[in-house]
Amino acid sequence: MSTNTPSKASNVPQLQPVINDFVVKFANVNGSGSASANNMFAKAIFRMGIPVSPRNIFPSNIQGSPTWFEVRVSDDGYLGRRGGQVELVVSVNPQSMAQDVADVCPGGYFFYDNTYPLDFKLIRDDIHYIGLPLTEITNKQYNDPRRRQLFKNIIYVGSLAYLIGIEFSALESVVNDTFARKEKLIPPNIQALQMGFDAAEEAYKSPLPLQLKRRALNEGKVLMEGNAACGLGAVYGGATVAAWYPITPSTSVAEAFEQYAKRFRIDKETGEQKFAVIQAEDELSAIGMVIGANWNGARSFTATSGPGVSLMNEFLGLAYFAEVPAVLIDVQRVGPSTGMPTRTQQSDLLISAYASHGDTKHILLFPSTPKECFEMTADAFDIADRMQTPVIMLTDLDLGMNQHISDDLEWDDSRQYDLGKVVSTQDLENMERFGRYLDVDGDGVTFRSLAGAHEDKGAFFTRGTSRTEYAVYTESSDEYEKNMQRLLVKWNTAKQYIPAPEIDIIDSSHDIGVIHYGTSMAATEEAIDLIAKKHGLKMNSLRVRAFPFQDEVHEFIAQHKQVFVVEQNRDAQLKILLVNELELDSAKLTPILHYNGEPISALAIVTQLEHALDLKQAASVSEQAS
Amino acid sequence: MSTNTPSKASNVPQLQPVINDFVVKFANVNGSGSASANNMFAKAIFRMGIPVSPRNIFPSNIQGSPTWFEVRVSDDGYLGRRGGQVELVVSVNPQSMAQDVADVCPGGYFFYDNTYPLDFKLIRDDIHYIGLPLTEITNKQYNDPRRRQLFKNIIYVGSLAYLIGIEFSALESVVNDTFARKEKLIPPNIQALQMGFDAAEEAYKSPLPLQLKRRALNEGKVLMEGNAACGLGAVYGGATVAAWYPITPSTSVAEAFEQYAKRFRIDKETGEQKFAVIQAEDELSAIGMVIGANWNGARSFTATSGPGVSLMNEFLGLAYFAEVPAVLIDVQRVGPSTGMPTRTQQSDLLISAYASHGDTKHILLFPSTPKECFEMTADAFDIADRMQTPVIMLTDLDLGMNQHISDDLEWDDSRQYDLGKVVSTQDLENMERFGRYLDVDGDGVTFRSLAGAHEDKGAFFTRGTSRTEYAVYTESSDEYEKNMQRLLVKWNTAKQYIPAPEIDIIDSSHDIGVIHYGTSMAATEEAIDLIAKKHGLKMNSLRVRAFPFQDEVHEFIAQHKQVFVVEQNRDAQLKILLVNELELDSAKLTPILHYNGEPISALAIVTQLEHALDLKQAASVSEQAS
Amino acid sequence: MSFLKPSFRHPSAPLNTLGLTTKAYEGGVSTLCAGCGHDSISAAIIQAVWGLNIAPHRVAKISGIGCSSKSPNYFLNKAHGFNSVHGRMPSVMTGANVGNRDLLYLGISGDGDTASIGMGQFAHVIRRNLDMTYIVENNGCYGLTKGQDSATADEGSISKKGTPNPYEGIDLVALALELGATFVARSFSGDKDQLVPLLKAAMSHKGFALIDIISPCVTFNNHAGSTKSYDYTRDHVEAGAVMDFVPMEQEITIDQIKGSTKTVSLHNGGSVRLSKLDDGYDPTDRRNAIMTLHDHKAQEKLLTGLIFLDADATDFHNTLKLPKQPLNQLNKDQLCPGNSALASVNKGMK
Amino acid sequence: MSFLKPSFRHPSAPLNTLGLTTKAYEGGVSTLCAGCGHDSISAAIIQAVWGLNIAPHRVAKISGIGCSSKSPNYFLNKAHGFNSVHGRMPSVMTGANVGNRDLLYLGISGDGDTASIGMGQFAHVIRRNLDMTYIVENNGCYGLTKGQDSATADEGSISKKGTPNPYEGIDLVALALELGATFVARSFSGDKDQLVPLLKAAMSHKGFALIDIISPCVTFNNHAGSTKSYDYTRDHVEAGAVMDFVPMEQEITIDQIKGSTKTVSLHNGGSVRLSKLDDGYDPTDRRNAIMTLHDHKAQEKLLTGLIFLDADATDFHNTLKLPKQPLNQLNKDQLCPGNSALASVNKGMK
Ligand SMILES: Cc1ncc(C[n+]2csc(CCOP(=O)(O)OP(=O)(O)O)c2C)c(N)n1
Ligand SMILES: Cc1ncc(C[n+]2csc(CCOP(=O)(O)OP(=O)(O)O)c2C)c(N)n1
Ligand code: SF4
Ligand code: SF4
Ligand SMILES: [Mg+2]
Ligand SMILES: [Mg+2]
Repeated sequence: MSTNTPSKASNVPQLQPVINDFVVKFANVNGSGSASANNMFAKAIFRMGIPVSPRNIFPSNIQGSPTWFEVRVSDDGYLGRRGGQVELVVSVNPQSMAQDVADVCPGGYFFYDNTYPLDFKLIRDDIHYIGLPLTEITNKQYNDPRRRQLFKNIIYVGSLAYLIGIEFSALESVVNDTFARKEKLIPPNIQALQMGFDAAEEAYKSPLPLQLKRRALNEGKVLMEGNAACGLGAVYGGATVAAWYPITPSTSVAEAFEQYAKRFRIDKETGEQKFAVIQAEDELSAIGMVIGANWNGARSFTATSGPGVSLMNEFLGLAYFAEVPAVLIDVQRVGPSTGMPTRTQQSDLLISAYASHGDTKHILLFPSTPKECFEMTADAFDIADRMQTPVIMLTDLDLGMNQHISDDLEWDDSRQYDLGKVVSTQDLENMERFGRYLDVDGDGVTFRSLAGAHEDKGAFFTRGTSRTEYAVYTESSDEYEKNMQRLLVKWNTAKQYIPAPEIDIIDSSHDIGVIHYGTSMAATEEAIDLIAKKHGLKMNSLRVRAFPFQDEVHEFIAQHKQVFVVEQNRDAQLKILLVNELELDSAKLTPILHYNGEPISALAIVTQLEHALDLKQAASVSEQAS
Repeated sequence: MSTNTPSKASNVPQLQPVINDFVVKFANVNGSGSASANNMFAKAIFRMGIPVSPRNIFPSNIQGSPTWFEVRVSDDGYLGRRGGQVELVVSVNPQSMAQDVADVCPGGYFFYDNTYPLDFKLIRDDIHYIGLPLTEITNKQYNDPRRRQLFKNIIYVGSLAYLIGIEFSALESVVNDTFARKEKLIPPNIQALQMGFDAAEEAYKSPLPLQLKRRALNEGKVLMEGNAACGLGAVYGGATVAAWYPITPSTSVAEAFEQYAKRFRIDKETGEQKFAVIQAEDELSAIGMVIGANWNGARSFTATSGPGVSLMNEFLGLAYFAEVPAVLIDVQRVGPSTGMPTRTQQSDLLISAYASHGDTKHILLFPSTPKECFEMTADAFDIADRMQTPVIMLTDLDLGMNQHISDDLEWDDSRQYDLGKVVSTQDLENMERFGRYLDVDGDGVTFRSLAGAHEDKGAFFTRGTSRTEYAVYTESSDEYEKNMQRLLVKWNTAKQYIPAPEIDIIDSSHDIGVIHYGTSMAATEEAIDLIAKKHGLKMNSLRVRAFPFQDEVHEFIAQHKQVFVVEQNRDAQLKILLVNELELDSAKLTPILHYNGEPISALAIVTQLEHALDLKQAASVSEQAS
Repeated sequence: MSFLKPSFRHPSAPLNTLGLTTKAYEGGVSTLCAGCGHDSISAAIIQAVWGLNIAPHRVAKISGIGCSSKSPNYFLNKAHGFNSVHGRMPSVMTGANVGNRDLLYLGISGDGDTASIGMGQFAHVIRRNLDMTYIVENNGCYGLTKGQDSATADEGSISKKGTPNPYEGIDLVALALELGATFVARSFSGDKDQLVPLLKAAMSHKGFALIDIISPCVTFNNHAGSTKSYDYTRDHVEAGAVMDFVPMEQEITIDQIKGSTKTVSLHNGGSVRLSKLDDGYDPTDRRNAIMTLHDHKAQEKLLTGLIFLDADATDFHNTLKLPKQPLNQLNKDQLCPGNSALASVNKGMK
Repeated sequence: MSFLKPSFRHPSAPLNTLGLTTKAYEGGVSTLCAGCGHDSISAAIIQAVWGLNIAPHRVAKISGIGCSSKSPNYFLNKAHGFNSVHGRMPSVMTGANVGNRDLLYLGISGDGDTASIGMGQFAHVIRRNLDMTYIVENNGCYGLTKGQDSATADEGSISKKGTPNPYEGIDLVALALELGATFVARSFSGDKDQLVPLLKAAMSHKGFALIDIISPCVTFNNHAGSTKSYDYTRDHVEAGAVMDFVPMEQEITIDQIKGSTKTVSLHNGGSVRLSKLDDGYDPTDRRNAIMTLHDHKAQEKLLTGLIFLDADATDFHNTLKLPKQPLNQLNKDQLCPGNSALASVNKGMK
């Protein structure tokens, strides 16, 4: 193994042989075509039936900057980030080599292009170096510089197939599917894979102790990006108008909606499109269009990220008060506008929950998986129509733009769209007087009429407030107050229409509870397992799936002596919502926070829990895992 | 008294004679010139040395809709709204008569124009009617319809002078000052006053039991609108660039700044203006200009109301992260954008405190009086420069657009502007390397350099995040996190630069505390007095003057068994901030809320306190007061 | 005006083909100032919609914020309306319009609402050629916030405060022409004879129709020195191409009739008959329209009437290839691909 | 480009009057794609500022968000810069500029940043005639968000996805002319010979100067079928008035020199010498500029060069009557009226 490596130390530690439980990190240059090769790598592992979770960590530019692709495999099905150093780094970017070398765990492997010698500063004596002359191979094989660059990526995947045991047939099947429509690209790709495989086999007599073995753990599962699932969910949920403005990391939601709508919603004969996708001039316009369409009874949504939500505040307030449905998907990213737009965070909870000046509260949904992205997006339209208010789905870059293993998507064909309380022409005909803001049944939700419904009745001038229950203009303080109180009744009503929390009780003594949401789920669940394994401490957990919080959330917190709230922001934003809305003692909830822009890892959570619970600190989860 | 009234009942209750302690409410049509007559009324009372607080309740249109002017006089110096029915209604608007009749307390007076007979539906048998033929008088006296309308207002003021004892000389002095520059308007105004006086004297042999008596309680005081005080504060605070977009109720802040600046900042010789007032194309642009000017070291501010704050969210987030000073004055109004723009509320706390997506917190200031508007506006520039972050002053329509009695404004001429940590050319020259975001002294605030300061050093590219302490581009997660933590340190530092709370301890047992802020002050103080008088229950109070909250606030809450938080919004927004930021038990704080768009009254607070404290409910404070 | 309108109608009041008098097209009692130009525009809208024989409930009225934006309350009570947020009428309009193509869409805005905070949305709704009538009730000031200069105030026009406006006014007509608007007109609230047929034509145009209507603010911008007062406008107006709206549908081509008259069929019904100006002004030529506008401006004249018309451009519904059936009427079976389709989607992600 | 630039300079590299080589005007290493038009513009800016003998730290660079808006990082490292928010550069610029009139202000924006989200601020900064140079790095697409069509994309231009753009593109030059901009130019990132003098002239103009620069996005909009590719642009460019920037100050009037040449003095220094087009094109005539632009467009030609110039309009500093001394340098004594003045204020409110 060490023949070809620059490692001088003879006693480099050796990793224990391990199957389907390690992390591989690719260090690439963006815009160099590495993404498709890396995806091929992950997909092949998926097809081997092994739980795998790939994550892209990419810069905010288009070409030439460092980008990483971290792939975790885990027979135990842990799909969050593990944290800590990794077992294998595949280094294809000279810019970031120092950092990439440092990323390898003791005994781990640094795979690199040894066409040129490695800088001596990059030599550690506790890791293994695997050099292959990638540049030399591609220069020999290809003339065109672009092909050299592209196939270099495929070649290293081929080498990995040999080194860590990816089934070649799995790679082949991925190549076949990827290029199903450009068939002539298949043979050269297979050939490049083979070249990589052969080169590695020739250079290194035996594969690494990190090995992949076929499993059958991915039956009934797909590998999918959350954004695509959202787009598809909007198609299934009956959205007809998507209005959006490009912004990373939400752009692919609108794009997916358009693609799926083109696939499923174009009339074959007439070419008519039963949907409209409008690239608006900005986010203010996008949400305005959404409100306009929903006002007219056409289901409509927008997708954006934090800066867009900030800009949409005024309109969201209007929709809250005027009681117009709207669906907004916020794929969260880091902090400010000129910040780190390609990094992930869960930091838009406050701005979303209380968007707009004045007293407002908005329904939030927190999906954790692509399947939930699909389902909750579809549900969001029912909830928005039923409650006549904006519904904001908070996903994030990690969920939206990375591929995640998820259960197969399903749809109940008997399901009907819940359009909520809309009066028909006949209803109006039968009515003596229509009261747009009149609460006839005490749930705080009033009937609405749509434009054009009736020649004489039902028309009204939509405004924020300043109107009676019959939508007649008034500036009466009493009417204003009554209306505001009704909105609180409606807020309560919403609880029965939104997704319930997911509760996992494994400790009947109810000492410690952990609350989490969204993309913190996988890492939190793993952390809970690890704490149980390491310290024998069992913790119950609750995954919040929506805001306002239902009684179950309140009960869970009440039941436990101490409750941790895991989230990916600095200011403990979910905790703030919990304390406010459930009127809790702030001290009851201990924040576990992670907000550096990388997806949260199990290690980060374990470390903080151990500290907070005063448990003997583990040396490193990574050690234990490998 | 009843000779001329339509009242049929002979046993109309009689009010006890009362001096300087009652409420007069004028019901007018807006655009009819009543405002200046009503102001004349209030100002004359002010000049009689009597504590007076006038409040306009006006509609969101320009002409022809109902508008009210409520004037409270109180020897005890209670300057908030009292609440309940009023002793005297002056009815000059047929549209709102039914409501206005209902507004009179039993035994009270309804003053109206009896040129035409009163609708019998408006006759109550428990109040007194005072009719004067205002229309007849004006029709006889004036030919021009506009003059008829305008002088009708002056005439009823004259009548009131007789009925409730306004010193005629006080009225004359107000007229003289009002028309100092249009002298020929003085005699006809005096004449109209006299006509009203005479007509009332003739019709009613004796004045009402509600009487005004000269006092000397307004020494060292002015009668002033909060918005004017803000504008003046900005001139004193050294603001040079005001960028704004018209919006009720904040428009007069920018207008006052411009007027005062024109008075004090134009170079007599050159005509050069040492200030810039820019009417921007919208609020996004206004705040952008403010940030641009402050980035360049020119003190700059904007004034707006809720809708504007909503629109400014993205920019406020940028300023927070990029650490650019900015001053924003939010004159709060009710709820949504098409809502009740001419009504008051304190409902922009949440949107202001956490403005922008991402993890952000903003410094807030809460003035309660015009004097504080003046001082805090001036202070805001020091704080913003010192902390390099936006400072948002939250005033409201009640404070901003109504005249309030306030202590004389003062300025310490030895005071210097605190420009905060700005490196000079010489500093840069002496420095090896300038670190824009390097915390050299641990307070979280870093030195900034201004454009053009040095030919070689100090220049940097301002961005939200993605940079090292030396402002070099990086997407490092560690750098990001470190920066975010420093911002928290800075947040803490801010506490020592912002106004301290005002604490009033009258109960050493510390059972009950009341927290209030802004325009809830006067009514809260009165309510505390009333509860003490009626129930013998003493309560301590704390007036919050800024966010983040200082230790004193925490201590005050900790010291008390139960704490009420009085505010003018539905969702208990200050309470939310208190619970979150001080990590309290939500149950410790009981909200006392008022949010119907009218300024909060002592009665509203007393009623809720009595209910919450389970005190025997008083029949009505108004009864007691009158 | 806050006076009640008499509810009595003469029994012989004329009926349109739907059997309705104009009464069926009225709105609530106006709360605008007596004499406000906006009220005249409301009256003209009532006339136009009535005259087009469109049932009032088939109209949607959408506005931003301002005195002008309140005015939809004062016409077509039987139509749904939306008083949205300041400057954003075009986006709400676009969503509503795409969501249900079967209504007649009237967008009501002010010069503040459009030319300052709403400038971006104005430009982009034009670019999409949305099938709507965009009415700017242009008084050169912010009425509702008490009379500040707006961006359409002319340079040198004296404000209520007495100061001359230092900035060149934005000419929304010129801008719309430059941005590719397909129907561009200007009128004056005081000229009902011109305004009503223009409104009818605009409403019959399939695509974006702008009518910039000078509509004096009697309270804040009707004094001497203002270039948006009744007097000034009357003195400086110059009608461009004389235009008739011809209600019946005619062929969709452009015919030259008798040399000086031209008829343009409008795709939503009716047609426009133009009597050209002596100097050969032809409102179907964009370049020419822009030039004529500039020439009038240079002479301090306000060109009114139909300034440009392109009846054949693709409107937004067609650009989007929308079905004839409005999107808001499509049901689950038409929209939801169902579980079987999901199976194929799942398969693609294995 | 992520390659390090050689730090070695030839010792005889030319010096400007400040004794600086262009090296003193450089920025950080570009992270834009190799071949991106924006990098050429950065190079031209370096040349221009150096050539004008302006010390780099006397410049302020302000931008919005986009690849273009990142580019200020890649020139004039010694100047302060501000990468603000998307579409709002003009407002930040306005505040900065009013706050300190003593710097040279370069606003860098993209077509997305300006023509969509930034349309309103673009229009209004023009209206104010702010003394700045506004550079649009126009590639017809949203580079940083991966290539969506922008509002300047021409109708029919094929996107990276392969679909033709259905909307007419917004011509920022035409719009700026209509909005009253006082210096309007267009150029091409690939034509340094034209661009550098244009930049110098723009920076020397006292007032608002727009340069709309076609700057191809090699990654998303440089393919066949795109009308913003290098090839297409090269094939369709047509230079308008030939222009020289003449550095020394000359008299402030417009002189006709030898019939076909005209010199316009710029108030911030230097002057522009124009060789007029054969057909009498005169970039000091706004109406003519608009027409010429329309005519070129009709022929699918891209008119470049200095398109319009009005050197004498009042700039924003003068409109505001600002003092010569920058506002940010006024001290307390100049700004604060002091306690005695307050006494009189108090008196007025008794
Ligand atoms: C976001 C926002 N900013 C400011 C306002 C305040 N505002 C209300 S109406 C108006 C101007 C209206 O002017 P215009 O559109 O010309 O209408 P007009 O009243 O003149 O008819 C403004 C600035 C607002 N409602 N919302
Ligand atoms: C409010 C907001 N919306 C959207 C974005 C995402 N965004 C970043 S750059 C960009 C477009 C840039 O296009 P352009 O200005 O043409 O610059 P280019 O990259 O083409 O040079 C967008 C939409 C953002 N940063 N902020
Ligand atoms: S203020 Fe002006 S625009 Fe508003 S209603 Fe009155 S006259 Fe009309
Ligand atoms: S994506 Fe396009 S605009 Fe952006 S750097 Fe690359 S080539 Fe330039
Ligand atoms: Mg207006
Ligand atoms: Mg671009």
